[in-house]
Amino acid sequence: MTIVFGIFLLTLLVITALGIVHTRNLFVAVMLLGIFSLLIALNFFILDAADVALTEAAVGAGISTVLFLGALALTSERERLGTRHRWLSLAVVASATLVVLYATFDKPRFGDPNAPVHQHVAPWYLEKTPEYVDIPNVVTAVLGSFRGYDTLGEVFVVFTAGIGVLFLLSSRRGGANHRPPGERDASGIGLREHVIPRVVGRLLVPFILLFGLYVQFHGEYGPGGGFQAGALIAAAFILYALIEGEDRTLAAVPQRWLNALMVGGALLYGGVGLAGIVLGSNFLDYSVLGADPVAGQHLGIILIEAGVGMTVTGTLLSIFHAFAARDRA
Amino acid sequence: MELLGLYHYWVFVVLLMIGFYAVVAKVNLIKKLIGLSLFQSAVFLLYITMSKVSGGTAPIVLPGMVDPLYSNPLPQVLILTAIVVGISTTALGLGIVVRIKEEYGTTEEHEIQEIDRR
Amino acid sequence: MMDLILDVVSWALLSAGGVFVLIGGIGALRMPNLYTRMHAASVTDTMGAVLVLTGVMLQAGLSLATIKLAAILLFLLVTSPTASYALASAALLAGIKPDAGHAADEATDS
Amino acid sequence: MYYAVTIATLITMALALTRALLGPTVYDRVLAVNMFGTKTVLLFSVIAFLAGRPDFLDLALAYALINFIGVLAVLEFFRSRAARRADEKREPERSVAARHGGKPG
Repeated sequence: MTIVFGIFLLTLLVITALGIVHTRNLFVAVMLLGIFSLLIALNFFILDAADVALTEAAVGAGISTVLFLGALALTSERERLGTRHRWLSLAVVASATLVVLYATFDKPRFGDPNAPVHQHVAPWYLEKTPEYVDIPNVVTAVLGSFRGYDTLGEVFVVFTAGIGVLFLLSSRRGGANHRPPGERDASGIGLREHVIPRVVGRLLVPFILLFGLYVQFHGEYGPGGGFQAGALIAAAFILYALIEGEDRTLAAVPQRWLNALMVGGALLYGGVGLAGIVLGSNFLDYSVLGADPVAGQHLGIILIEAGVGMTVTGTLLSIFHAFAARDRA
Repeated sequence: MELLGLYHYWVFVVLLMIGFYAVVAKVNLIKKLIGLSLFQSAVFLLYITMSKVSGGTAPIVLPGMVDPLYSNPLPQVLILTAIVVGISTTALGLGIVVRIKEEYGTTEEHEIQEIDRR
Repeated sequence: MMDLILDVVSWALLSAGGVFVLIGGIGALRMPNLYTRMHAASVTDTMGAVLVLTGVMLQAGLSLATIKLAAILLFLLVTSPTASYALASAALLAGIKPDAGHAADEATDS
Repeated sequence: MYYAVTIATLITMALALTRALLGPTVYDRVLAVNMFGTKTVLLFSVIAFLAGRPDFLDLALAYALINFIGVLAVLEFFRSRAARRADEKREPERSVAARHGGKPG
């Protein structure tokens, strides 16, 4: 029965995607993208990927809408010229669709336990996690320990993207920090005049922060971990910036701290890896960090998840501030 | 029923191609980025679809479950990180578009090309 | 016996919640202008959420899940009306009149 | 009975999506997104029980906390857009000069 629900949701997903591409109003497209994100998170959940659904929830519901709207505020809301080479593009897309559709007939059927993807390393992960790492959430174990290298790479990609945005958007016009105070106009105050959203928002901020920390440190036992927690904590500060204004948020958490968080998180992750070498094992092998291998794995995963959380928080918040400061410059 | 087992893959293909169409055919740069994120989501959906095992449950061990069957954790790990990376790279793309708008005064691709030709 | 009563009550709450949710959806689609649609959507949103979540809570019994459900309910009760208020105030400030049935059409996606 | 609630929620989602696609104003679309968010929270809670994994209520909790941000972001977007338009009306020359980035720092 759940599969039928899944199929219904997938159909809605396709309709939403068509709507996104069809509309000429970019604001509408961003709103529909919000619905798309909710739908795809539900699909992930139905397909047993609770961790992924939580990530999509943390990123898609708040942060991606905020970033797209920030970019729209700086550019334009309407597509003036819709489509170029419509028929040529449609022909290319249609033929590509047919090719890929033909390929899907070779795929193993949905949910087939004998599919090749379930035969390789995955059973090993599921079987050995209790023995080597001994935490209930296998996803976190694979993410933090078995495939720690991969995650290190991803953290550095996030970090690099953050640096890229800062380079692009804090050039020449100057960010919020360099703006002379007298020049401030009405656009930087957030929603301070709207009393009700402000009161409710102030009420929510500490709970989102608390929930973010819960997700961070409960990630070994339930859905969660550094990526989700980083996005949630960033979302809490973004909410604060929306209701109280940019300048107060930057006064509470200055850009310096955010830079330190970005760099510190990546360094913490790399440092844990190096500690493995120093203590006589391989890079990112946490077994030597504790008294016995399992305790070492626990400590290592907690540390690298903290590093991931720090980098993601710092990067997403820096990106948000970069867009917001550009808006007012 | 046999073909219904492929429905998830078809949705993946359709979403992928909708995103692809937006990237190649739309002139507005932000619309292209939106298309790119649709494309990205389609790939996420493919991976998560492959990780599902019929009758399985999420790969988070619950105490007291008898003979559990778990879905595959590996694609989930890959996509979990890819979502956060995806939003960061989308933000980078949006940053570039904002800079283009500031320099050229437009976000429509062929107007930018015309300005470049001058 | 106690279990049966609990079950019956929670099923009643759940189905009432489902009906409310559905009515809200129909109202949001069928009402003639923005403010009536908002009315239909936001009122039933809150009521439906209360009924459904209470029904699920009764099924869950006393556990961590109930506490989480109570937290969800609390946050929904606080945020959902606020969001409706914020939206209505934004629409009003943008010049969409509540009384005119088809005034909304003039402001299409501007 | 969980099934009944789930089906009702799914149908409502389809209705909300129709409203989001039809418009006609942007506010209707924001309303639809907001409604969709609440329905998602309900659906997450119910499906968590349907699948027998009540520990996954964290997801519903996340959405209950975060959904609000989207609406506030939209509100702030409208507000700053109105402020910007008022600015441009008042001082057209200055904002044109500012847009071309004439002055450094």
